[in-house]
Amino acid sequence: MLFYRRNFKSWIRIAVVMGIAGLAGLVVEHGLAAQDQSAATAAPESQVFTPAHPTVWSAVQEFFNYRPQPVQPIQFTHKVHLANGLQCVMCHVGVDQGPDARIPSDNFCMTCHRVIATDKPEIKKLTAYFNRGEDVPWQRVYGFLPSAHVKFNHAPHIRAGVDCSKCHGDMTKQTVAVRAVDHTMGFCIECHQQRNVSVDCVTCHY
Amino acid sequence: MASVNSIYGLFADPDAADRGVNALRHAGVAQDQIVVMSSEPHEGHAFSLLDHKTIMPWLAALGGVVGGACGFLLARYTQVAYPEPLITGGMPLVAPFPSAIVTYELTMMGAVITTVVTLLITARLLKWKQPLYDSEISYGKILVGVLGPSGAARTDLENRLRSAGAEKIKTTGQL
Amino acid sequence: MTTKTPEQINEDLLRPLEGTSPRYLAALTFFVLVVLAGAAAFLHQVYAGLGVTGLNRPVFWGFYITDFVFWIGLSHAGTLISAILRLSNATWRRPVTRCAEVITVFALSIGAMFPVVHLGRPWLAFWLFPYPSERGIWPNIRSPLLWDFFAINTYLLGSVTFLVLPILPDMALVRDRTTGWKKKLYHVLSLGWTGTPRQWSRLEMAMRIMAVAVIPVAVSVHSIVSWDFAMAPVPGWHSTIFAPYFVCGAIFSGIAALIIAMALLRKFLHLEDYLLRIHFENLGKLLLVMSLLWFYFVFAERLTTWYGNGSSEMAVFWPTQSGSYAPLFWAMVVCNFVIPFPILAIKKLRTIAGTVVASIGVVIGMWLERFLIIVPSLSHKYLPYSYGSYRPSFTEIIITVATFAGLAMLYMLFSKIIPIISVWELKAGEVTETATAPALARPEQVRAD
Amino acid sequence: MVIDLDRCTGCEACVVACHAENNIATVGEDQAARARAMHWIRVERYYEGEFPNVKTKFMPVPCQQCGAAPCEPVCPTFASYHTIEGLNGQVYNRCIGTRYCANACPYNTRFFNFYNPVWDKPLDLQLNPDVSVRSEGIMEKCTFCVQRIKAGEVQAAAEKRLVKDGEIQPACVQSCPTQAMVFGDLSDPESEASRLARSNRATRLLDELGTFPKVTYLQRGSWHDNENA
Repeated sequence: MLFYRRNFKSWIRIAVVMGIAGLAGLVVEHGLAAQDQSAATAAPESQVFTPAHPTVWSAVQEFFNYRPQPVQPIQFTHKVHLANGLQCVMCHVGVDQGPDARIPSDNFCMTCHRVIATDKPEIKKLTAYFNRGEDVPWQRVYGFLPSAHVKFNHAPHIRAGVDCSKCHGDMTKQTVAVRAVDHTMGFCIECHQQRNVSVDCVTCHY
Repeated sequence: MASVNSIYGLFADPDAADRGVNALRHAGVAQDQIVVMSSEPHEGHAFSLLDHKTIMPWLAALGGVVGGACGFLLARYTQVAYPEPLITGGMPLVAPFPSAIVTYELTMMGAVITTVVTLLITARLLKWKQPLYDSEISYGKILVGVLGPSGAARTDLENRLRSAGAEKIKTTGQL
Repeated sequence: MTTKTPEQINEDLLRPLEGTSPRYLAALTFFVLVVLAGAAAFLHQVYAGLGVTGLNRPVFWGFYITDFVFWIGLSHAGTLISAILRLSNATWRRPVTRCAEVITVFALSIGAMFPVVHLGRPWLAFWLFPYPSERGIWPNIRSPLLWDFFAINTYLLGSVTFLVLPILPDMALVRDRTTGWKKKLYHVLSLGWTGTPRQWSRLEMAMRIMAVAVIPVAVSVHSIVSWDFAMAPVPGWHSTIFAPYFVCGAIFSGIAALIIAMALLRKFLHLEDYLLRIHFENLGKLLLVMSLLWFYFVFAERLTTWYGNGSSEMAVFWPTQSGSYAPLFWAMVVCNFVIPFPILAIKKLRTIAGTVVASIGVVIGMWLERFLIIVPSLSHKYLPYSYGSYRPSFTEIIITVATFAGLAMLYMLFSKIIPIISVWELKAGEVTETATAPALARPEQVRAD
Repeated sequence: MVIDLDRCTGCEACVVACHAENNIATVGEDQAARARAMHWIRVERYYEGEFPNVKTKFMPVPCQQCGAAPCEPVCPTFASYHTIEGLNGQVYNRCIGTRYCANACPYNTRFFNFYNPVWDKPLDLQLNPDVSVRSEGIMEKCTFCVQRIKAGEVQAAAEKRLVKDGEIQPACVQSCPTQAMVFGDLSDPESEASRLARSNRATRLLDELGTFPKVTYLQRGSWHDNENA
């Protein structure tokens, strides 16, 4: 009754409504599936380590050598510390011993800053980190990209008497460290040649 | 087009075109004023030999020598450019056979490039605004004409072209 | 042919440029879609990694390098054959040369793509260019891949000019016969060609130089492709016969491709009055010679390997003769010799249809030949502990298929833009009478009047 | 390097040590079944004789670090080259993945990253920071633990002395329980490795190809032995 007595126009109307409903259903289902999928892919992604780029965009950025300057959690002033007579190696204690120059823990900072300049807002941030028992999440400034496959060792450079500013710029003028010197391969090779050090590829790339 | 004065005849027959060129010569028109155009090379006809001489093969050979020299220098330089010798497979730094191959390929590339450049320059190509042209050439006609004739010689030239067998006589510019 | 007037020739040969049929559009769409599928497959490969191919250790080269050698080989159809015919002044060449040269340019471009397609990190392919950088490291001239780079670029440049130079007069022809935006386009494309005797003689001279230059380049290109293999100490590769063997195979597959292309053009562009049986017959004879030569090379190569009986060589030899690769090997012999030889040797069978059948066999056979040179050798390298095998993946197959569609697509587009048979050369060939006109009066003689 | 085949028991400790030291990815079952497994050193197993009198022979095969290596000149970008010290260097960042070197290598000791390697967390924490992690499309191979060689040289330079024989050991040599492997400087005639390489039990793998491999295998019953007897 309801079905076979309808005329052509109303059949079309039914078809249109059902079509729209179907499409809407598809959209909703697709959204749900996408959510499912993102949940499914996001979870294992956090559980594996891979040198692959997280996104195509990041790969493109790296290809064109685009690296934004990092934003540090605390506006640490190298300028002030150096002006107050500190030396690089006082904090970066590993620099003449191994590959990594090392950044001191907030524990080390607090040896002075329990008493010095405690009212400054940046020091308050530091104290907050310290009180929570957390390390300050410093962002990497230099460092070679993983795709450069460079293994840099600080110690031999310090032993050879290379000035820190050669690679890091004049720290007496910087607050947080910025990428003041472009660490291209040409930069490394030039200095190695001047100092008559090996420029064999596997000296750095392995 | 209209800015250039010219008189030209359109010929259907290449032999008649030959006669037309001769007629213009006899009228005292200088060599570089005579213009011939055709949609085929018409090899074997006398007018096809106009401006025949060229040093293109010698230029191509020279280009080849220059290309080869560049090739060898490139092969040599790129192998010794890095401050420390990049030895591979126990080969000498400037390995003879590979350098010879690169030298050879760049010799050929030099010759090809020189030939093309010579062609473009000496055949006066890449000039899209030609002073004189008639699209009837593409329908099989041969154009024989005079660039920049004096107004006084107009009827004489027209008659000479017509008697040589021109099917049509056209003029451009103010005559 | 002699009954055609120049005007009829113009009409016939310029007709394909004037309009498109629905059938043409449908075919073009189909080929474009296949090419897009290939492009998508390549992007997928770049995104996911080369693991989507069937390559493995020790078979690090598979379909892509097979395609590379095959397409570079196919490119010897045009420029080489056309140059030889030009230099030997074979009059029957006139309708054949351009459609042959087009195959060269397109097949070479497609072939040159494959070394990039097969790279693990194709976005760094620009390191093959010798350009100065602050690293101070240049490409390694000692690598056969660099020889490839130089040879293919030289050959590509040479064959593009070889194709383009004789097109200029035809561009002028089209320019004069069209109107509107097309006239402007062809006006630019003709580079201002007017057809003065000066231009004609320079063009003639340039073509002669190019023909002389391009033949040794073509030979060197395929020799160098063969040296990609012969330089490596891999059993079955490290052979002195490879360079001539590859050049012969390249010309062989090139002629076959040319015959197929000509047959298709003849049918679809209605060029029955221009591409005659004699063209197919003459090319068929060339194909026959190359088939015999190919068989001779294969025999010589197999004989020396078998007689030498080196253990590592025989480990490659037997799988191809009677082992897992034997079906492919014998299919290759059938396609390259058993089918084409009788067809081409018996005059009655050397028809248009006959040569096309033989050519299809040769194209398939030569593809198999390239595959059989690469894969069995790599899968049986010296230490039996690392023997392997190879099975192509869907990605590799789709990219291979897409390149064939790519050639068809480029060819179809080209034939819509440029007359596929050289109009002026054909017309020039029509003129058979020798000049009887009086020689030009010398300028000094005129002055004496 | 010298490898005494008579001492090798085929325990594959060297393979495991190499994986751990050099951040070599395990590709998983599927990929391994497709012959894409990566082992910079592998223990080849050969059987002699008819059942039941079967003898098993083991042969650890790392990169042979050939003196005239076929893999080096074929690389178009100098990713594969000869170092000043005589190693076959493989510069990962320079590799564009033509895989030509792997084809040219008669020993099949070069490995290609068909996919990006993956480590389940927290296994990535055991990655060696002194060795870079290779990504997709890069060829890799045994380096004779060049990171250890470099570290040894840096240490010796800091102490203002020369590197002592036996001071530097690659992971495979260090881990070999039967001490079948000896690593040393072949250009120093006094080193233990040089001494063993001159032994009349010495053979080299596929010596007839003229690659001048720097790995020497010691074994009894070689034709050298018969000649001298």
